[in-house]
Amino acid sequence: MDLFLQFLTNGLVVGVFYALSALGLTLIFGLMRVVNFAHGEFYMLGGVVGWFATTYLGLDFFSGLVLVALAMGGFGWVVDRFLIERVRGQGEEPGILLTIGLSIFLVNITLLAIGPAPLKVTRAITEGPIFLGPVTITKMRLLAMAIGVTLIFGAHAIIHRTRLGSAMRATFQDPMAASLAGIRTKQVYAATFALGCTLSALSGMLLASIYSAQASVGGLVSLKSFVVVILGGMGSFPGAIAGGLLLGVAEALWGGYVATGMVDIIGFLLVILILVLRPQGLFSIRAERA
Amino acid sequence: MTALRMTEPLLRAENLTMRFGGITAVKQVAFAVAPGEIVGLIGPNGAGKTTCFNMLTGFYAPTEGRVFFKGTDITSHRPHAIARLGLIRSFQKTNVMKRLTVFENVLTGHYMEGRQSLLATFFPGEKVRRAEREARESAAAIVETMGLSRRMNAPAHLLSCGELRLLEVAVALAAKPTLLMLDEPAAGLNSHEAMLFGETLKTLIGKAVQSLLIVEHNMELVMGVCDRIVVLNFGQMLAEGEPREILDNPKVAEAYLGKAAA
Amino acid sequence: MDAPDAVAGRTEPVLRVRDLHVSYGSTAALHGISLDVHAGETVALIGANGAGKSTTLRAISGLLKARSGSIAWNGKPIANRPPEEIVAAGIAHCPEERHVWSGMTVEENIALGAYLCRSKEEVRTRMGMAFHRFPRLRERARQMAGTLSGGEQQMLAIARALMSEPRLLMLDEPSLGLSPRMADEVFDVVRAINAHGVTVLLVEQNIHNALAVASRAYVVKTGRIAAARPAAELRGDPELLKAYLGG
Amino acid sequence: QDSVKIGLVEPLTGSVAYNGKSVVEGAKLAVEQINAKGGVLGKPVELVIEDGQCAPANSVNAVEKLVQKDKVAVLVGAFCSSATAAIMPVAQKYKIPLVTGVSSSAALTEQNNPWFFRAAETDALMAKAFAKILANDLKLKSVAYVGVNDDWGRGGVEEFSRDLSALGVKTALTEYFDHGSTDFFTLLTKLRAAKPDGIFVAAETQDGSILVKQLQEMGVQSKVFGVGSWATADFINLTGDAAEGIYAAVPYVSSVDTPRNQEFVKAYEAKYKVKPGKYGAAGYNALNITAQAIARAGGTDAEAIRTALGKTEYKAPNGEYRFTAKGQAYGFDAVLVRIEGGTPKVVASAPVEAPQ
Amino acid sequence: MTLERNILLALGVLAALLPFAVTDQYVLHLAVMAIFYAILANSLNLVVGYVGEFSLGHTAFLGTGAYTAALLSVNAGWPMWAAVPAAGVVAALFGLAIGAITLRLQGPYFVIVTLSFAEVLRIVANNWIGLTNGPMGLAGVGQGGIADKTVFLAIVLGLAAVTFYLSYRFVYSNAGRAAVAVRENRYVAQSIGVNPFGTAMQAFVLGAFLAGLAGGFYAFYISFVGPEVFRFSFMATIIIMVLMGGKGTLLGPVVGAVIVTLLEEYLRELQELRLSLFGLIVMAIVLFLPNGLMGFVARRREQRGDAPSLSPAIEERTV
Ligand SMILES: Nc1ncnc2c1ncn2[C@@H]1O[C@H](COP(=O)(O)OP(=O)(O)OP(=O)(O)O)[C@@H](O)[C@H]1O
Ligand SMILES: Nc1ncnc2c1ncn2[C@@H]1O[C@H](COP(=O)(O)OP(=O)(O)OP(=O)(O)O)[C@@H](O)[C@H]1O
Ligand SMILES: [Mg+2]
Ligand SMILES: [Mg+2]
Repeated sequence: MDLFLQFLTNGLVVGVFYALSALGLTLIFGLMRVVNFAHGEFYMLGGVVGWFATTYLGLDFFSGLVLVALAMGGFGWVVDRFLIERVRGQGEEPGILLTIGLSIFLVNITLLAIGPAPLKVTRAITEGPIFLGPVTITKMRLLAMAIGVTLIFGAHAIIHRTRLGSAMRATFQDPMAASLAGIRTKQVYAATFALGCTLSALSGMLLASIYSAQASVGGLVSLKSFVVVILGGMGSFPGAIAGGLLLGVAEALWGGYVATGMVDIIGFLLVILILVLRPQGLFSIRAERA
Repeated sequence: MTALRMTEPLLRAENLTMRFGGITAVKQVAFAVAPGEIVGLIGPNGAGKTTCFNMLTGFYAPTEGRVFFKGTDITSHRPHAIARLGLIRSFQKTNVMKRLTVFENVLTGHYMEGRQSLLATFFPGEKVRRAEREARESAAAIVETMGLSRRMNAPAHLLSCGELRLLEVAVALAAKPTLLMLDEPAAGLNSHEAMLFGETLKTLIGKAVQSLLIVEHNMELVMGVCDRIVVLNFGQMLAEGEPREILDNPKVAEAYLGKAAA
Repeated sequence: MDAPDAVAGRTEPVLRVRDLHVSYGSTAALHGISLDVHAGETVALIGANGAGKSTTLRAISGLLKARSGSIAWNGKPIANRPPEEIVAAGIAHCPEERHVWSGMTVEENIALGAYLCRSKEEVRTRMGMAFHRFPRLRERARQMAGTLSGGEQQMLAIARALMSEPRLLMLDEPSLGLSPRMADEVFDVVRAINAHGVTVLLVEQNIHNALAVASRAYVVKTGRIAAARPAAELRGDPELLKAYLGG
Repeated sequence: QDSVKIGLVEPLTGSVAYNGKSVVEGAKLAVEQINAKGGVLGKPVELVIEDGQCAPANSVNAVEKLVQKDKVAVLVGAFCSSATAAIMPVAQKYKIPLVTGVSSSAALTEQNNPWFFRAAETDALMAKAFAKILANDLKLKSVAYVGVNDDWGRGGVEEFSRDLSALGVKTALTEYFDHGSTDFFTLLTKLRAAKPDGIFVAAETQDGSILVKQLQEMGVQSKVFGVGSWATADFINLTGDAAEGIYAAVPYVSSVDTPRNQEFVKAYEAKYKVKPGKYGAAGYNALNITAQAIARAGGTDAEAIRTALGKTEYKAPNGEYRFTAKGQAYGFDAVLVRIEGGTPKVVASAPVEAPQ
Repeated sequence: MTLERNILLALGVLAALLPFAVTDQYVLHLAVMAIFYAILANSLNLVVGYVGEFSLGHTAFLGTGAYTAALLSVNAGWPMWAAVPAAGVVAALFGLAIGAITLRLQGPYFVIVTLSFAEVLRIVANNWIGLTNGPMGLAGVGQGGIADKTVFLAIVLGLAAVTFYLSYRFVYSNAGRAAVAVRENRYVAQSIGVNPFGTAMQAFVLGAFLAGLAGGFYAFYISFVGPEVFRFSFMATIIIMVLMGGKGTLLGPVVGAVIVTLLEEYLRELQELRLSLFGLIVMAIVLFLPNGLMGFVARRREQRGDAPSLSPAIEERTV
C-alpha cells in the first residue's frame, strides 16, 4: 500500500510535468494544427537559456524564468512571421518539413554553441525531501507542480475566457471569416505561436532545474508531448492534463509493478488503445457532417 | 402515374427517425421513389432533408426505420456499398476533388465500372485497357452533356460556384446511377441557368438514370421538373402529392413558401 | 466604362470603385470594374455564373489584392488594406459559402461577429437583436455551428455579419440555400436594416428578390460592368435581363 | 602521399555526442603530440574525423567514405557497439585494421574478425577486477543493480551481478531504464523498498548524474558504486553534493598518481581546460596504439599494421596495453575511485587481466 | 504519365551503367544507398501522396523487413534471394494488421498512432532479447555471401524495378485514382462507390511490402540490424526525401532520395556545421519550393502553357 501511494504520487508528479511540457504543443499542434517537430527544441532552448541566465548572467531562478519567457516569446514570434507564415494554408506537410528542418538546425547550432554536455540550471529554492507519511516528495517538485498547474490553468483561461482566445479559435477554424470579423489573423497566428513557444520554453527551464538541460533532450520531449496531446484530444487543456496524468500514472504503475526497462512502451500502447476505442481522443468533440 | 405506383418502388423509406442528442431531426418519415419518377423533397430550413439523404445513403445510421433499395434492405449499409448498388448522391455543401481537373474528376467518377482485382491492377490485360479507354470516352461525353467542355482541363479549384455544382452532377452521373439523389443542385445558379439545368435533368430520365430524388429550394425548378413532391416540416412529413396539389396546400404555403404563395 | 451616375443630384458616393482589376494567381478575374454606392442605398450586383461578382466583393473587403484600380470609402482609399481594417472602417462582408466557425457554438459565432466592439453590454444587446431576427438560431444557441443545416448556417452567417453594425453591408448570395419563406424574411431584414440607414451592396442569384429590394443594379459580365440601371427598369424588362444573364 | 591518414568515426551529434566529443578530443591531443615528435614514418599523422551518429547505416557510410575517398590506413572507432558491429565487416572486406577505444560488447571480439582490435575494457574484465574488492571492502550483503537499457548497461549489470553473486552477495533488484529518462522516482521507490546495502549503477554522465541526485532526494542511504564516466569534473559538478561518497569503477581516472599520467593530464588540461575522463583517455590511447603500430609496421601496408597491432606493447597513462589473439586488450590498470570533497580519490587499482 | 515513366526508365539505365563508368567503391556505395532510399521514399509516398494520410510509422515496415531478413539469415541461414522477399511479405502482413487499426483514423490522429506503432516495435526489438538480441542487435547478416558492390547495385536496381513497376501500375490504375479520390475528398469518394478503408489499405499494404523489401536489402547490405531501424531519425530522413522531391508523384521521391543522400555525404566536408546547414537547406527548400522540386517543375510547365501532368499545383491561398 505504501509502495502504491508512492508510485501514485510519482506518477501524478511526472504526469503534471508531462502535461506541462506538452502545453506549448497543445497550442501549436492542438489548436493551430502546425505539426511542430521543433517543440522539443523549444523546450530544450528554454533550459539552455535558463542555464545561461542563471549561470552567466547570474540571475536568480525567477528572473531567469522571466527572461526565458521574453526571449523565447520573441523567438516564437519571429519563427512564425518569417517561417510558418509563408507555408500557412498549404496543408500540413510543408509545416512538418519546415519544423523538422528547424529542429535539426536548432539542435545542431546549440551543439555548436554550447557543446553536448548536460548543463545545470540553478534551482529556485534549496532542495530537500519532504516526507508525507509514507510518501516522499521534494520541495522543488512541489514548486514546479504549482507553477505548472498555474501555467496550465492560465493558458486555458487565455483560450476560453479572453477575446484573444476567441480570436485564436476563430482564426484557426476559418481564417477568412476571422479576418472579415476584424480579427488581425497574422498577429493572432504569431501571438499563438509565440505563446506556445514561451510555454514550451518555460517548462523546459522549470524541468531543467530539476533534471538537467542538454542540447539533445528535444527528441524525447517531442515524442512524449505528442502522445499527451493526442491522448487528451487535440487542443484541449483539460485533455492535456488528463493525458499527462494518465501517461504519468500508467508509466509509474507499469514501472513499479512490471519493469522499468520498457516504460516508454506504455504511452504508445495507450495511444493505440484509446484511439481504437475513441478515435477522437479522450476530450474532443466532432463538429462536422456530410 | 397510377401504373407506376403499382410496381415495386426503386427506393422505399419506412419510418425513418434520426435523433442527435436531444434534437429529433427526422421523425417517422416514409416515402418511396418509383422507377422513371422525379421526386422532389422540400421543406423549410432545418426540416431534415439533408439528414434524410444521409440516412438513405448510409452516411448516418438511422435511429429508427428501414431503407429498401431495389427490394433489398440497405439500412445502415456503408456509403460505398450503397453507391455500388446504383444509388448515387451529391452533397449540399459543394464537394469535388479540387486539385484534379474537371476531366479527371469525372473520370474518377467511373470508378465502379473499372473495379478490378489487385492482380489485374499490376498486370493489366486487354480487358482492363479497354475498360480504361471506354471510361475516358464516357467521361469526355459526360463533361460535354453538362456543358463544361470549355473547362475540360481546368483544375476544379478554378471553377466558380455554379460551375462546381454542375461538375458535381457530372461526377455523380459518371458513376452510372440507377437513382440519382441531388441536394440543392441549383443553389448558386440564377433563374435562367436553373431553368436550363432543369431541362438537362429531364433529359436524363430514362437514359442516364432511372429516377431522380431532388432537394431544392428553387420552386420554379421543383415545380417544373418533379412528378411528385414530398414536404417535410420539423422532421415530419407535412404533405405529399403532385406539384399542383402541393402549391395549393395551405399548410405548405404557411410553413415553406411564405409570401411567394400569397 | 465609367460608372454612370444613375441617381443624379445625390451627394458623393460613400463607396467608389474605379477600374478595378483583380486576378487569381495568373488568371485575371476582373478587367476593370467601376461602381458607385451612395449612402442609404441598396445596390444589387447581378450576373451569370463566374462573372466576377464575388470577386468584386472580396476585393472591396480586402480579401483579395487589387492589381490596379482604386476603391474609396467615404473618400479614403481602402484598396489593398487588410480586411480587419476595412471592417473597422464600417464595411461588413457576408461571404459566399457561409464560412461559419464549425467547431464553435452558434452563440460564440454570433458574439465573435462583434469582435471589434469592446463593450460586453453592447455585444449582449446586439446578440439579443440577432436572436430576435433569427429565432431559429436562438433554439440552436448551444449547438456546434458545423452541425447546423445548410440554411441555418446561412442565417448564422448573415446574423454574424450584422453583429459588427456596419455602415455598408455586403451580402454575397444571402438567400442561397434558404427556403422561399426564409429568403423572404431575410430580404425583409435587409429592408429593415436599410431603412435604419445602413447601405447595402447585394450579390444575388435570385434576381426577382434582388431587384425587389434594390434601388439600382449593376450587371456584371466576364469581369466587367455590362450595364447599370435602376432596379425598376430591369424588373420591367425580362428580355433585357435574359440578354445580360444568359452567360 | 605526404601524410599518414587515420580515420575516426565517433558520434558527434545525437544524445551520445557528449562522450563522442571526448574521444575526439583525446585523439586530437595524441595526434598533436605525435606530430610534434615528427609524426610516423617521417610523415605527419592526419586525423580524418567523421560523424557516425552511433547509427549502423551512418557509420557504414562514414567508413566507406574514409576508406574509399580518404584512403585511410587504419580506422578507429564507432563508439556504440552496434555501430562498431556494423562497420567491422566493412573493415574486414577492405582489409583495414579497426581499433575501437570504447565499444565494450563482449560479442565483438568473438566474431573472429582478424582486423578488429579493442583497446578497451569489457564489462566482464572490469567485474573480475573489482568484484572481490567491492564485496569485501564495502561489506555488501545485498546489491541492487540498475543499468541503462542498452548493450553496455546490460553487459555491466550482468557481469557484475554474476561475479558478485559468486562471492555470496545477494541480488536485491535488477532494473533497467531507457537512455534519456529523466525521472527515476518509480525505479528508486522500488529500490528503496528492496533495502539493499549497495547500489550498482551502469550509466553515463547524463543519466547517472540525474539518478544519483534523485537517490539523495528520495533519501536513499545505501552505498552507490558503478561504471561509467563518473570520475569526471562534469559529473561531479552536475551531481553536486549528492556525488559525495559514491564509488566508480573506471578504466581511467585523472587523479592516478603516475608520472605518465601526470604528463597526460597536464597536456590535456592545457589544451581543453578540463581534466581528461574515461573517454578522453580512450581516444588518446586508441590513437597512440594505432600510430605506434604503423610506425612499427614501417609502412601503411594493412597486413603489416595488423601484425604490428597484435604485438602492441603500449605504455599508456593508465598502465600497459597488449592484445590477446582475439584482439582484446589487457594489461592496463583499472581503478576504483571514491568521490570525496568533490574530487575522485583512488581507492584501489587492479590490472585488467587477459580473459581465459 | 508517360513522361514520368520514361524519366524513371532513363534513370534506371543510367544507374545500371554506373559500374562500367566508375570503379570507386565509395561512389557505388552512395549509388546503392540512394537507390535503397528511393525505394523507401517511394513506399512512403504511396501512403503520404496517394492515401493522403501522413504516416510517421513507416519505419515499422522497414524494421520488420530488416529484422525478418536478418533473423532468417542468421538463425536459419536463408540466402538473400529468399530472405528479402520473405521480408517484404512479413512487412506486408504487419501492414495489414497495423493498417486495420490505423486507417480508421485521420489527420493528426493517424500521424501519431502510426508513430506509436513504430515506437512500440522499437521498444519490443530493444527488449525481446531472446528473439532480437535486444540492443546488441543482429550482426553478421548474410556473412560470407555477396561482397561485391556491383552485385549489390544490381540487386537493389532489381528491387527498384519491381518497386516502380508496381507503384506505376497502381498509381495509374482505377485503384490509384480511387486512392486519390479518397485523399482529395472522402465524401465524394464514398458516394461514387469507393471504399475509403479498402482503398487506403491497398496502398498502405503495398507501401509496407516495398518498405519491407528495402528493409530486407538493408539487413544484407549493412549486415547489421539493431533497434535503431525503427528510430524516428530514420523516419525523418525519409520524410525529407519525399516532401523535398514532391509527394504524390513517382519521380519526386526518387529525386528527393538522390539529393538527400548526396547532400548528407557531401556536407561531411563541413564537419561540425554539417547538420546545421542541412537543417537550413531543408527549411529553405520548404520556403522556396513548397510543393517540392516536382511541384516546382510542374508549376513551371503550367506557366509555360504545357498541360499540368506531373503534380497538381496548389493555389488555394487567397480565399
Ligand atoms: N450532427 C448533428 N447534431 C445536432 N443537430 C443536427 C446534426 N445534424 C443535423 N442537425 C439538426 O437537424 C436538423 C435537420 O438538419 P438538415 O440538415 O437535415 O436540414 P435540411 O432540411 O437539409 O435544411 P436546409 O434546407 O437548411 O439544408 C437541423 O436543425 C440541424 O441543426
Ligand atoms: N479561388 C479562386 N481561384 C482561382 N480562380 C477563381 C477563384 N474563385 C473564382 N475564380 C474565378 O474567377 C472568376 C469570377 O468568379 P466569381 O466567384 O467572382 O464569380 P461569381 O460571379 O461570384 O459567380 P457565382 O455566381 O458562380 O458565384 C471565375 O471565372 C472563377 O473561375
Ligand atoms: Mg440541407
Ligand atoms: Mg459568387
